[in-house]
Amino acid sequence: MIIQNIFFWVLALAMVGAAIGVVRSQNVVHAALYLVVVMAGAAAQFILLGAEFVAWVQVIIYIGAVIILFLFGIMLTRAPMRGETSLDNDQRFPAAIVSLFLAGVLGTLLVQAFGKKEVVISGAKGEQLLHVGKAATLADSIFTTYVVPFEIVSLLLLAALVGAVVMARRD
Amino acid sequence: MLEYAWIIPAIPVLSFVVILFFGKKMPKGGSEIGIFAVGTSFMLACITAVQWFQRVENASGKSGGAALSAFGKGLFARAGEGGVIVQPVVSTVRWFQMGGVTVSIGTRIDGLAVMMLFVVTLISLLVHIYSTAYLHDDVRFTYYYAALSLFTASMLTLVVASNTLQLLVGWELVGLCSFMLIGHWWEEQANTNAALKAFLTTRTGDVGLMIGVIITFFAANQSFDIGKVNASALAGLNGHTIWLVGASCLLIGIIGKSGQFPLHTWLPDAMAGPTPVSALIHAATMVVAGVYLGARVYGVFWQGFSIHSGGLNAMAIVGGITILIGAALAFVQDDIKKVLAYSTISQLGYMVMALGVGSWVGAVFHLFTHAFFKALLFLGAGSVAHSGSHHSFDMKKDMGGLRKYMPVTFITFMIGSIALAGIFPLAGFWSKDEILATAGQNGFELFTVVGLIGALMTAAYMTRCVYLTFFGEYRGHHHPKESPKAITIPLIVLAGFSVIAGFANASLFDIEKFKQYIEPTVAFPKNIFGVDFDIGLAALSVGIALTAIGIAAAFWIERKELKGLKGLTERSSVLKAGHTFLVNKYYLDYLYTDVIVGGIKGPIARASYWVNMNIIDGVINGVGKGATVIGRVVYRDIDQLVVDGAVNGIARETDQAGGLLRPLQSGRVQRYALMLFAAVGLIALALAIFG
Amino acid sequence: MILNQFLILAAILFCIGVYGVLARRNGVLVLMSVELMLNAVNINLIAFSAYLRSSAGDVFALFVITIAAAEVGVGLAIVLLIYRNLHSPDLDRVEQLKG
Amino acid sequence: MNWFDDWALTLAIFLPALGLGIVLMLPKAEEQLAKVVALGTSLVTLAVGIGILAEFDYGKAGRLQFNVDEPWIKVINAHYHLGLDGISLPMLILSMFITVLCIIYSWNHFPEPHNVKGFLALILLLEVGMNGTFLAEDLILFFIFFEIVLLPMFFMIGVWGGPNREYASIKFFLFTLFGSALMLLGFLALFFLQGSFQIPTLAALGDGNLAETTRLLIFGGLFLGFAIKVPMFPFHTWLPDAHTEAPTVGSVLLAAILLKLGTYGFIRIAIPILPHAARIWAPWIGLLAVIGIIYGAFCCLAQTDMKRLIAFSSVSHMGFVMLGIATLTSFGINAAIFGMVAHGLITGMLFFIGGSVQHTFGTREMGRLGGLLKQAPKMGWILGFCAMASLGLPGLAGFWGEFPAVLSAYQPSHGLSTDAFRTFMVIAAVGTVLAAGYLLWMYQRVAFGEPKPEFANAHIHDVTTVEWIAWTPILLMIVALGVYPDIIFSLTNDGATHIANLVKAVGG
Repeated sequence: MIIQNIFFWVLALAMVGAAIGVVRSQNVVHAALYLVVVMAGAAAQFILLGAEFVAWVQVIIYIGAVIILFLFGIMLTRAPMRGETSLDNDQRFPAAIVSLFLAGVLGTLLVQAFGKKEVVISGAKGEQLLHVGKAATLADSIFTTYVVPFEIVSLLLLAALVGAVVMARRD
Repeated sequence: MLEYAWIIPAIPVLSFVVILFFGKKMPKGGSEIGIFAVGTSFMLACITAVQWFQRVENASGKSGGAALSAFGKGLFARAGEGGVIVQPVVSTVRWFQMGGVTVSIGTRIDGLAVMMLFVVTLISLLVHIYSTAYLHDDVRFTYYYAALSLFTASMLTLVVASNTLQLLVGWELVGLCSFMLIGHWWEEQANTNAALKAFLTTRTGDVGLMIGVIITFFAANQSFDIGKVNASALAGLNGHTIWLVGASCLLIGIIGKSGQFPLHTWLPDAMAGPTPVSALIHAATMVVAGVYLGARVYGVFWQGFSIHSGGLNAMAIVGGITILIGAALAFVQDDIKKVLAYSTISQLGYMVMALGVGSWVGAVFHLFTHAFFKALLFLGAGSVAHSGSHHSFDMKKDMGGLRKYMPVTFITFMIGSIALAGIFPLAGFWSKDEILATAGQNGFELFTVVGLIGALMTAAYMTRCVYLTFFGEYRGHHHPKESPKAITIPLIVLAGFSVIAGFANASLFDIEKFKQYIEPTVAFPKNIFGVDFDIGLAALSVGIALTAIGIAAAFWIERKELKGLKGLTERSSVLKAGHTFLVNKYYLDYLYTDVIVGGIKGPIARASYWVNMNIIDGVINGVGKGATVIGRVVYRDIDQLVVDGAVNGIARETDQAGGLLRPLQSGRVQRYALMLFAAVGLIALALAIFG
Repeated sequence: MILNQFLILAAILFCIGVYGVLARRNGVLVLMSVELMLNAVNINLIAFSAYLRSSAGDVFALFVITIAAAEVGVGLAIVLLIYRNLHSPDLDRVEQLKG
Repeated sequence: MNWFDDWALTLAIFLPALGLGIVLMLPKAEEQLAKVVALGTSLVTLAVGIGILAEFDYGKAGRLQFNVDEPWIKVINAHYHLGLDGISLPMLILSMFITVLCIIYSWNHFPEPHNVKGFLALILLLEVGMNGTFLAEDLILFFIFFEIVLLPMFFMIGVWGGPNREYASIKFFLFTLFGSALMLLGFLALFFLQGSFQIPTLAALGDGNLAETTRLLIFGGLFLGFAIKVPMFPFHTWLPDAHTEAPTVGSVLLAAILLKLGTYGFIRIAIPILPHAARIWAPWIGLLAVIGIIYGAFCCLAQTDMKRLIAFSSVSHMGFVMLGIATLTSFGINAAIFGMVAHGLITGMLFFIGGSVQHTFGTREMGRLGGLLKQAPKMGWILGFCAMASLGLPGLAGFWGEFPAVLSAYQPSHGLSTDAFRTFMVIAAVGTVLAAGYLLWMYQRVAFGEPKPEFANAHIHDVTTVEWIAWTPILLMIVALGVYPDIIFSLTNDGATHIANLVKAVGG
């Protein structure tokens, strides 16, 4: 338990730091790299929570695909690499206030709502108690209960693909 | 034919459609269709009338009273002469069903209906023929005939109606036709104003009719049927008050349609239409629809106004006032049609008064005779305008001395005038006398006096009118000649009727055909007044009329000799004031046009529009604007508090935006998103606190 | 481990994402911030899934990842379009709707 | 024909959607094809409607027929429940009928910015929403269709509208959206308290088991949603703006069908489901209705714009419909449905003419018009005919909406204040005079007199062939309904009596 907690806090700190990096960095490519850190951290958190399959999907899709996409985007839009012009707009201050306020509200509510409820993942002897994150369990769920949404998501992806092509095409 | 009377109005309906769509292609522009259709209707109406007379004869012949009396017991049947009950012939089909009430459409043929069928179709036929000449060159000849057909159809529908709802339908449709025909020459503003005025004024009265029909519907335990309404009214079903209210409302309808005081002002203006239309609609048929309504549902008035108890009642008072004011106004008109129009108002006053004093037969009889001589007078005036004065109706400027040029018109016009003045033995004498006698013998002495004064005035203004038109020197600038045959023949026919019509009910000679054939025997007041011929009264009224003619003739013809009287109105300030008052039609028109209509159209309408735009809409817009203002203020203050000194962007942006009005709608997605998230946070907080 | 530590981490990440969405001018960076928010949501989903012992959360996390990929694709296409039309990826130039 | 019984209503709703799909897939340049497809779809839909007319069991007009009831969203127990009775039948046919005529009228009258494809697609989408609303027997389904209607109309005004279109369309949208939000709240409250979204179930349940305040509040929510749509005074201010700015076809559909969604909602949902509350609300609804009658009429008198005048006249006429509904009697509800159909035909027709006048003269300012009868006599006659029908001339359709409504106010449902309603009756009757006033006044200025100098030498088109095709059916219907009102009354009577009895049963 303690080890897991330690892992958690280390990862959490890294993620928060990297996240702040994403939104504060004055270099676009750096921001993208910070994002990699956050995503990898999130994947690690998933493993902590016993969801291995999702964790690997996270790594493959986010770190593997999405980040590449972002890099392409940065390249294609010739985003300024160094602080030639500010990457931020003029509402930084109100934005900070709003997000802090939101964080406060959310935090308070969460503490009120869930207090000290435990997440039990492994038993006293370290044996795995949780099976919900296993690939087999997930596959069962996806292809039985959630098969219709699954198909719809596939359609959505197709639509997004076509849409992105149509929009980005020069004509 | 009695069961198939629906054919009579159906034929003109058909002819209306045919003329409207094919009339222009016909060699005579559709007039032949109209004449043929109305002619057929007239024939059928005659057949219906004869069959009805036979029915009455059969009833009295067979019965000896006993059997049929028993049959009619409990139906509020009145035993006629010899106790004969003649049921009206009612044939109906289902029209619609709603809320547990089945409303039928159909015909109710009885004496009153056949009399009206005869009058309407006859006069309509004559007017159709007359118009072929009178409107020969008119631009909208075909549409004119279509409208005439529609009018005839509507009036006949009204006449044969078996229930009050159907009556209301016909009633409104004749109003429409009146509108169409008054506004026939719609290029001129004055004509269209007159048309609008006629429609709106009668429609004001129609509110009364509509409510009256509704009240009688409920008072008769949810029935529109005329027989049931009358029977329920006479039985006093659901209490007396409801019938009083119902009768008052119906009276308002009559006032509007039949040009009674104080809604009479549209009728003279309606003379803007072609003259044959004035004859047909505004003298002989449509305007008597009000009187017809009164006669049709007489039970309601009898019960509502407690006519049997004598004294005063609203109906008689309205009629009485109308007689006097109509006649008085007729004196000061220079336009021959206006004289006749005011005379019509006055004569309609007689009819309404007759109903009010319990002289049902008198009212209906006067309606009958008046239709002939007033149509005659109007058509005569039209003939004068057509051939004598070149489409002018101004007696003082363009007429005078026409008797030499237009002998047929002159003679027939004279007959009409004498009949109107009520000189023995022409039609007007008999009917007017019937009314006066009934009033005198049944506790309405006041109205006898009013009637006599009215007779005096009638005789006088008609003398003036005839004198100005036909005597003296010709004052126009054209070449007067006699009118063509299509015009004179209807005049001659009508003159014939004006002479003989009175003998239909000449009580002096014990001819009481109206009492025998026309007066209903079912659902009719049992104790309606009988009347004896009052020879003294008759002599008095004729005497008065003759005196009036004499004085008036002296006044107008012998003006030169009576210098003392000449210019009297100019010299005496009191008389002058009176004259001005009359010329201005009691200023009622000003009240209506300027104060009421102007008020509604102008200030009130504008005010409510203003209220709409500024207050109601303003509140809505105000809420929106207020919200924006609040949002703006809040935003600006918070913005400045937060941003002041920290970020100078806002100020720059505000400047860019060109004012303080627009920071909220920056058009920038992120600005919106900022507000969105702030709002989400606030709502979440609110939910957390209050939830 | 208590549930809340995951949830609060997610909340913090989410709010940082919000800040980024609000304060970043560059379209690509805004999209990245959106990804941050989506990741936070995923953490929530997985945490609840473990807490409630139901695989629904995991399944939805997968859907979210898929949709996030689609969203980035379309979003970048839009940014590209903006860049092509306005010669800059900056979102505050997109203000045609200004009132 | 069992197959037809099961599928007729679904076809009636979704055939236009199919046509919409096809139209959208056509290339933009193929305007002619898009027109043909749209017209074909609407005609086929109308054919389904005629099939329904033929299959309808007139002996049981008071009951729901052609029922379709499938579970839809299980979690909230919402059903795909369609049904048709004598009350919805005339409205459904009217909606199909007017859509066809609108497409015909549009044939060469497409307003700027042309875009035939988009315009036709919106008309078809509107038809989906309208037909669906009249057939839905489930509150959620009803709500969805009710809202679907909003969108195409918003775009129609916002894109094809007049100079002030943005303001008008947003006002229209926000107003109605506000109303429907409260209406949805009412629906949800009903669901949570009564456990169903099914209209027949809820109607059978009544509101006897609800607390007084609760049912009044729920009715209030529904009232706002429907009253804004009707629109009743004082929620009417969106209407003149929307009508003035909307393209002709938009105005016609708005006046002919969309306004009826509100009144239909009262008859179908608010009153049968909440009879107790309806009794309490009725006098106030009646009051607002008569204020609307008089107020709308006064506003008409102040107008100089022909279309705006017709728009305000709608406020006045819908006042009669609402007065009929407020009496909660069989007479009143019958009159209301008749009034809805009649107003749909007549005002729709008036808007058609208004559009054509604008098309030919380029203005709707009555001060600049005049002598229409001289330059375009046929159009002048049709305008006169419609004005007469609109002012409630007996023998034409308008009368049967007006007169029975006034009649019903004499004797409202047992227990309602007779004095109040009789006062309303008199005021409403006075409203008929004002109606005659403003309509004839408009007619005088537009049609009578000589043409104004600026148009004296203009070449003015009289009614075109396309217009004849689109208008003749409406004109014939106006006459047919006016002469033989039983066409509608025989359909509506059973249903209306049933509703009136529901209310009477709970009355004290």
